[in-house]
Amino acid sequence: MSPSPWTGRARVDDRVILRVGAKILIPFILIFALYVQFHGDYGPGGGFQAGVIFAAAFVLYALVFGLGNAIKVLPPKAAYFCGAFGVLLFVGVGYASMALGGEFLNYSVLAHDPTHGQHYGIIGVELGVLITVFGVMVALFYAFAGRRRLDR
Amino acid sequence: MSQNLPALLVVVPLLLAPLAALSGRAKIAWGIATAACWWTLYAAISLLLRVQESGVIRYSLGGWEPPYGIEYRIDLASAFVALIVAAIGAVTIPYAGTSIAKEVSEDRAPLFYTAWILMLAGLLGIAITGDVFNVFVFLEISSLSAYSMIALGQDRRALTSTFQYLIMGSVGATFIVIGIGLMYVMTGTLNMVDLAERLPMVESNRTIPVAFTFLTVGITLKLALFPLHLWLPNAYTYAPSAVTAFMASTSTKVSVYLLLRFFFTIFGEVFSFEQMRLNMVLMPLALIAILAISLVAIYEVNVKRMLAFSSVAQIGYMVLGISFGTVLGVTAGIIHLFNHALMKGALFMAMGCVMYRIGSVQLDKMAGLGKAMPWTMAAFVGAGLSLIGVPLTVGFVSKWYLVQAALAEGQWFVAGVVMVGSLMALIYIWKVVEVAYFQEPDPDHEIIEAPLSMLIPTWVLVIASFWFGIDATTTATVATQAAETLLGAMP
Amino acid sequence: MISPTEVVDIVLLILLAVTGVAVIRTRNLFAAVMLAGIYSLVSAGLFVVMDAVDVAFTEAAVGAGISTVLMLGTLALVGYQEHEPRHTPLLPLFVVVLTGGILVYGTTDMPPFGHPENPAHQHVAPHYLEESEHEVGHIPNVVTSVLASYRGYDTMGETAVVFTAMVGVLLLLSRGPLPRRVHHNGRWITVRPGTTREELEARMLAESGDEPEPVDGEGARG
Amino acid sequence: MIALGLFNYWAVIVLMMVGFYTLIARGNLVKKLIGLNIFQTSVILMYVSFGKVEGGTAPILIEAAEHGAEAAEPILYSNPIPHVLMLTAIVVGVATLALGLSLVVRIKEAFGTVEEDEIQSASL
Amino acid sequence: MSEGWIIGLTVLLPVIGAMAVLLLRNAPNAREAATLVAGGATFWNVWGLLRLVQDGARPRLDLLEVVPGVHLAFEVEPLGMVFALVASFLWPVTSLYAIGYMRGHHEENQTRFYFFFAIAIAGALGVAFSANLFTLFVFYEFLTFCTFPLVTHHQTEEAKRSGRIYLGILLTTSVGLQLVAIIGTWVLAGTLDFRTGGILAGTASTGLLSGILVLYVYGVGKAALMPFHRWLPAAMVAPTPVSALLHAVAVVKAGVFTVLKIAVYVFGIDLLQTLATTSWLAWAAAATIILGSLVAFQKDNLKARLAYSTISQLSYIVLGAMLANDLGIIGGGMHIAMHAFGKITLFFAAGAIMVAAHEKKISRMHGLGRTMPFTFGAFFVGSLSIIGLPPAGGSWSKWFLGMGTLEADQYGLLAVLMLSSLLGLYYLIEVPVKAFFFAPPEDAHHGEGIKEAPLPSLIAIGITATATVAFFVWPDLWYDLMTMVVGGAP
Repeated sequence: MSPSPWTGRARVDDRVILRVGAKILIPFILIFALYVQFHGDYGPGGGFQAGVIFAAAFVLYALVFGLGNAIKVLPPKAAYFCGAFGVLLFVGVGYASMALGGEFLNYSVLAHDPTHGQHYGIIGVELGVLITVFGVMVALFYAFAGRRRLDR
Repeated sequence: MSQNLPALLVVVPLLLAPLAALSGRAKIAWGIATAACWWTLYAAISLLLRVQESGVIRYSLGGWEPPYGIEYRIDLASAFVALIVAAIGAVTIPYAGTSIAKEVSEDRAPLFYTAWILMLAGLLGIAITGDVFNVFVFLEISSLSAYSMIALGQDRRALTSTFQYLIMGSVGATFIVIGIGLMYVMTGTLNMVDLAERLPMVESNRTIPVAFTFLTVGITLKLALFPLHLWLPNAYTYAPSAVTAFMASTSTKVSVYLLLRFFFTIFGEVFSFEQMRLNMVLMPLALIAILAISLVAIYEVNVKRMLAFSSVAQIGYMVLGISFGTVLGVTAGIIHLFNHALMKGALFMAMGCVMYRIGSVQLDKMAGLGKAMPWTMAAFVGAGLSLIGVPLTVGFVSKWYLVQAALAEGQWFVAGVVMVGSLMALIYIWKVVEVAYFQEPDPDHEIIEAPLSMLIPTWVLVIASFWFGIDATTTATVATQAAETLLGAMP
Repeated sequence: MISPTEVVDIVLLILLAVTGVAVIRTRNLFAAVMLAGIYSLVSAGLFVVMDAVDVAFTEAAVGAGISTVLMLGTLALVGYQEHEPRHTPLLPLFVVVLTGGILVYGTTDMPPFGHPENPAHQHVAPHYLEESEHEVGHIPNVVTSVLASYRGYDTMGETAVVFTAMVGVLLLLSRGPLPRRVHHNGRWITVRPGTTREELEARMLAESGDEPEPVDGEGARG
Repeated sequence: MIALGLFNYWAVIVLMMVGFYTLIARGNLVKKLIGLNIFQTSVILMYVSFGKVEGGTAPILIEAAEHGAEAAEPILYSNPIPHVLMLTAIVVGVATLALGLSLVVRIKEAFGTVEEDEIQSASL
Repeated sequence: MSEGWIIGLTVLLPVIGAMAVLLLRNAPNAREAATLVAGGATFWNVWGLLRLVQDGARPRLDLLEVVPGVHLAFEVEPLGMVFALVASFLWPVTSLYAIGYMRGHHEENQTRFYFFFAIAIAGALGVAFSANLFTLFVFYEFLTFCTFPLVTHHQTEEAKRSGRIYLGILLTTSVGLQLVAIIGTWVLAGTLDFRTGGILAGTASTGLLSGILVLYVYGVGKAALMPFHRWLPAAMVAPTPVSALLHAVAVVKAGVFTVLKIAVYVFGIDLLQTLATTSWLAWAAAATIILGSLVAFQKDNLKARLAYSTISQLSYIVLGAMLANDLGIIGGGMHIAMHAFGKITLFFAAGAIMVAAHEKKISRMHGLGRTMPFTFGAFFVGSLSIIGLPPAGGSWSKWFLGMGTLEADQYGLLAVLMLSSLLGLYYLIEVPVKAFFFAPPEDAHHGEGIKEAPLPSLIAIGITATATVAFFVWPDLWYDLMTMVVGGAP
């Protein structure tokens, strides 16, 4: 097998197909991720799966176009920020419900109608999960990919 | 605010952790961590007081009534353990500010403090939760953050010991998950109180003893009871000083608390001790731990490692107390939980001061430190006396209760072993004292006393270890009440 | 009478066993990683058979996806071959057999597999299935409502665990402070703080080629 | 699947032990982690089997309208709780794995090997 | 000021003195003055308390509750008074002696010396006044630890080794045996207070109680009952004043005092008589008496000889306690005082010889008596007291001990007492005799420049020697106190 595929060093000819394929594929992956996120209420899926798929899209991009370009699209710092921000969002929802007089993470108080409140709350936390998981997964990938081989 | 205190105890750190991660500056991150630690201390104290006056606090997270939702359930035992964790955190964090600045590179410090806060949150979460699966989740938070902090030790062996810890820890966690699953499949619930009510109906079933076994093994892996202690000495030896001090006096303690929780609250002492004959297993292991591991400690020349082994032996004392299955014994276990946190924290912090100045804790490097670093070594001796169990130190109070529990059961032999253990402690502490006070320092390099920011926290713990040894009525009362609530029927 | 789902179930289980054994036997770590990925995929299939669609989905995405990528990333750094084991694995074997034996003993009078009357399906679960409609609102996927609302606190903890993992990995693998994007000669490039102009020029040259070279340690800090 | 009786559990236990064995018997750190991965996946398998309900369907409520015809008898759903727990467990698993792998990388850099016995001899 | 607080002050005064010593470390004269003043004040206080006790009062001070039910408390009763009087009177005297000795001997770290010296006295007084076993144990251990720096004063390799033996034996016995016995007592009796008639009677089978008694007697390592006596000779590496006060008076007497106290107030004489191990322990003490004397017999190093003589003399007191009758107790209690004054005189003399003539070995002291008549005269008086011959106080305590053996019809033990006195007669009297009447060894450069020890030391020696004789004429103080202990009218 070819050494460390994500440094994007391989011959040019097989690369063309790869790139074109990826260029077509990635948008669909992203859309699918969003679908998974927001259809989570009705079918299988949710923030976590969506986050992973989102991350997968970037991983694919990095594999095909090289880490350097991937980092231009999404700087490591941004991924890192997402990782932290998602947690903040999730916990924030909890604080919001406390501020509105409920227990921690009691979404029912978020709106007049408890079920609506629940809905907002769930959307909020799922979003938090999505952002964190996405950010973390990309960050992990960068961390591993960015470490250079010692035996070079 | 005040009715949400149980949740806030844990979620304030969880809110501050990401902030610390984003702060990007060591100083700011440290400030945030300090805020987190001191907040939890305040919260823990007020919770303990509230429990003492008005009994068990129950708080349903998300507003869902148990068993449908997850609840926080704080009785005296949990409040007490939470207080120990918070207090140690609050004392060690100022210390960390100085020692970490030296041992961890500037750019990693923010992440380090994030991990610190997460560990704090995880431990507190375990201490007060009333849902068994939630225990697992927070166990993982604390474990993962612990791994990442230990791995930052300067010696490269920190990495391998962390890996060892990670493997054994994960196995332990997985065993716990299996145990939880088996309990769930028999009862259909995850809430501790609910489990306590439903388990008796199915105790005759073979699945429950197996669940019990897996939970016990998993937890003893986490609390490093002999012979599952192999990860601990290395981890404590190579971790950064502040981390060792923090971990040594909190994480194993929380695991001991888990043991108590599962044995007495969930399964009930009747099942644990009469049906499962737990004492048949725990007592021998505890005794071996006390004798064998103390012996190992005597021959150790790296003082941090020596103290780590001594920790394993001390865990033996706690488990021994629990293994009696009596109120007196459990009281001894709980009170030693607290006392050992104080003295071992102080000892490790003193060693951290030595590390800070001479960059090593090898015995031969410490010649003449009694003159060069008088306050540090005085702290070491003070806490050491406590470890030996000299009267009017916390160590003595522990021994007092432990031996009392043994003699009340007519176990004179066990009492003897406890005493032998403390005499062995005398030997390995005195080894250090003799090197520090009876050997001349090598004149070519000048050693000066550790900075105040490290000495003061150390001395806070030393003084505490005398204070609670001179007036142990408070701790003893709380421990006794906690033991009674644990052994008494669950409300 | 064996139903088709049972056949699938058995086949998949056997497949898993084979994969697992193969993982043990192979000395080529790359193969092992791939097998592990396959293992995850197959178990994902098994989850579907057992109606755990969400779990299946996640397992596929994580076990077969992210984990594999991470492991390959590691292999690229640590090499692909495993040594012959030196010591005879008697003790491990004993431990494993013992553990397995205890577990089997535990299962012997477990409630029958998949029986609707099992205690596990009686106490809390029905409440979720029946009440979530009114309590949480119109969220047909009960897993979601339990995950996000009833046991939302666990999920928060889970998020925290992921975050912790990131913190840990960055603590271990990051080299120096986070890199910055700078605008230079009309191009945005990523540099580590403290990079001098000369180094910058050097990199510009390096990257001016048709193929952008990944820069030393660049992106190491996610 | 009731005919399967306990076979399912036992198969799962066997798988667990395969992973557990790889974890404790192998000296190669990566292999250990792979073992841990398999171990945890099998535990998830066990939980999911706990949640299985014979003749049930995935715990996704079906609109009364959609399945109007057989509205007479209630629909059996599988138990959602194990699924929820295992979603969490999977995440925890991958988190642990990532941390472990990063440790392996650092160990390789520090000791030049990821074989346990060689590390032992190196650190002496 | 309430009586209770007088006790508190009494125990505190030495500590205050220690602090003063620390503050005045740069002004030797002021420093020593502080020690003397503190000593005097302490003794004055004890004397005041003595009056109260003689009137039958039992002043009590309850400090705090350490663990529920267990208090740190003081109570002054006659037996404790005996010990307190001895310790507090001899402290200033020894300090006076030490001034001459330490300066004459050019010792280092004198401040540390005086500091821990004072602290140790506080420990001894704490032991004397303790109202329950817990308090007793606390100060017992306190005494062990705060004398460690004194034993290892020179910080040499030898000092380190001796220090190990010292701590090792004392802690092994106290923690390994005594503490177990104490906690056992707590579990059985539910209290640790010292009560006349004891607290253990009827709480458990005599078999168990006999076991506990053994744990106690051997657990009090400071009583140096063989085989736990090695620490005492080891402690002789310390400067002579330390050996004198601590290892002839405070520490060892704390040990035997503890044994007496436990015998009288924890077990009670009546219970002791019923226990199987009592007479057995009495014989163990007798064995120690003989063996100690025999070893002392062979020692040429004067301090070592005195150390072993101490070991054998201590067992007299243990024996007295184990006779389990009033006369035995009285004799033991009186011997605490008599032996203290006698033995400290001997140690003072030994130290004086070391300072003046730099001689440790008896064989090299021949003829020294001519140049140091006063010192050796004092030595002679002290020896008489130890042996138990008139006109020295020792004869009284020996007398009562002898009567005790008779009342217990243990004629064998009486024979032991006689025999050891004969041995003592030889190995103690030998020293002054040779010093006065034998010719000095050739290489010995006596004569030139050797004179008596420094004046302060001489004064101290004079005081103790005189006291030794005085107690032969007026033993009433001790006798009355001890009769109160065994319940007789004052």
